[in-house]
Amino acid sequence: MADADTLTISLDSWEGPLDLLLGLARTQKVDLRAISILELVDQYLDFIASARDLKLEVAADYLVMAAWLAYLKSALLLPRDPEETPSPEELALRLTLRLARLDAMREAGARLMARDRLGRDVFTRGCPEGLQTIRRTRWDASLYDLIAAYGRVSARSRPVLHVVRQRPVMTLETALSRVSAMLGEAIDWTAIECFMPEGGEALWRRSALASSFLAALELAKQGRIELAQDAPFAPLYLRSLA
Amino acid sequence: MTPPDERTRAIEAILFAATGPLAVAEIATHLGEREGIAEALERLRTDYAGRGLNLVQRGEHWHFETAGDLAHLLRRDREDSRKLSRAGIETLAIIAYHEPVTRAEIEAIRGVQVAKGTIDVLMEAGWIRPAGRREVPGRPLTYATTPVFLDHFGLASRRDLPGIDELRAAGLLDPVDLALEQVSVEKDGEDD
Amino acid sequence: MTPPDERTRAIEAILFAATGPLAVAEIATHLGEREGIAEALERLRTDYAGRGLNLVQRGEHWHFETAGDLAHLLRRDREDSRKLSRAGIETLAIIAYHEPVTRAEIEAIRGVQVAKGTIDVLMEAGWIRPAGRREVPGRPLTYATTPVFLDHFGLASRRDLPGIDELRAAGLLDPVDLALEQVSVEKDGEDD
Repeated sequence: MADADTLTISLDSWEGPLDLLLGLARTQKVDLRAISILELVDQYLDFIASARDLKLEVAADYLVMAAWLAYLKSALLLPRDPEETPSPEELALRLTLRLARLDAMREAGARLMARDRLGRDVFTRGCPEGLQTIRRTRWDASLYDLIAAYGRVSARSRPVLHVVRQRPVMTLETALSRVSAMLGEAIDWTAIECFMPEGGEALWRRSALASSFLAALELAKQGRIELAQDAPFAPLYLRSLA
Repeated sequence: MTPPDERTRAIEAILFAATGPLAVAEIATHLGEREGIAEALERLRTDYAGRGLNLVQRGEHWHFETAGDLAHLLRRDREDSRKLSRAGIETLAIIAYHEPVTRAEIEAIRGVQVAKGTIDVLMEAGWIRPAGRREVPGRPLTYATTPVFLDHFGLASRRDLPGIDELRAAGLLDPVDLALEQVSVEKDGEDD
Repeated sequence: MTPPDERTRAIEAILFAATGPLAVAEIATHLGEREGIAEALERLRTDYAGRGLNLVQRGEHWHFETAGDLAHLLRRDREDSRKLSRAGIETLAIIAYHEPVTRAEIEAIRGVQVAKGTIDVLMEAGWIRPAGRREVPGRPLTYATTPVFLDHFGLASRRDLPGIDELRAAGLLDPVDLALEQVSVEKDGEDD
């Protein structure tokens, strides 16, 4: 192969078997898609053979490719085995496509690098003053925040003054005298609610009920009255024992 | 915009890419010739008159710069709203109620030290100002509020601030949670 | 040169003063309004066509740069620091034309392994970035180009990549079928 001989017999200059194959394919000086695969296989095998004749160390992957190409060549030349998939033609086509794709990317890379590049061929402004963003803080506080803060400070620093508020309660003493007095008039079982005073606010009425209940327990303990209830939480009845 | 001649275009690009104003001799070095530079600069000056950037001459040097009337666009002001810290608002409240007041007095009322940054923030906000020195040993600086303060808080004068009794009536001296009173009648009456 | 309207002047000044390419949204922040920016940019592009500096769009960003044909006057020889190896150039081209693409796919196209440093150099230049993982066994990382890449190579978008339409039409940018390529590459262990 005269063409192959013009390529330097130096495996170092190739980036692997595919690169070498592409280099050999280019010597056919035709569209990559129209190259003769059989011719390319022969070129490759000759190249590897001559490299070995020169006693050059040939890397394993080049030999693997050589073996695969030798297989491809024989498959292309020998009678078809219809069971064989992929077919040798398909394998050959795929190899052509791979070479075309590598070639295309190599070409694209070269075209990319040849473009007018920023900072090498084209330039942005040499001394831009730049755009500034001045940040300012707007402090936020409402009048309520202000007086509430003063209230907080004052509450913290002023002498603490305790004022006990008058609470609406009926004391146990009052309840005892009320219930004792009312029992004197009652003859039969009477519900405890009947001993409640009329009117008054709700809190005071609840206090009166609680105190009257305690008063009833106290009077029962003294043996002055009897208590009766059908079930837990059922109405509570009182009756004088006198 | 009529496309300029080649020499003018070249000078335009050289001036734009330069890292500083250029003298005619420096332009000539880049251009590789001395001819016609003055005319080209004149043409560029006219071309850019009234645009967003202008060609200007400073002494012997030429450069492009942003049109002076557009300088405000190059600085963008951004306002960030921030809530005043608890220390900040308490210090401000004490100054408002007690002015003029020294830092030591503020600390005595707050019961905690006042960081320098707190006073700075209130000054920066324009709400307080130094209000002379107290004629006591050490002559400490006093602080008072400003008209900006009244403005911000919608007050006609400092007298509009609620007094202690009003604060108490408004429950602001009494941090007891009213909801608690409903639940536990026993706690009732523990007023402070 | 007809003096432009105020909005166009303002955008001209903003782009001129900026230290980098600006997106329309950034221009709007400085301008204080969003209206009419696209029209003004178009007007500026036309105004500067054929001058020594041009307004160009790179991806979503706009900036002024010197005209490409004046490179000989301005060229700064930084080739040495930025000189890419052949492997680097090919890898960049493969990523740009096929993105997002995995390392295995790059290797299948090149027929050799991609040395560790190759990807690093491209990342360091700011031209490529990791672009998520491919949902296949092993979940390999994919790579894609960046806005800086478009900027550096003067591309308005990836559609402007030289010859990309022809390559796509010829099927040369079809997804790489790793399983098929494996037939003849599986033993390739050469490093570049």
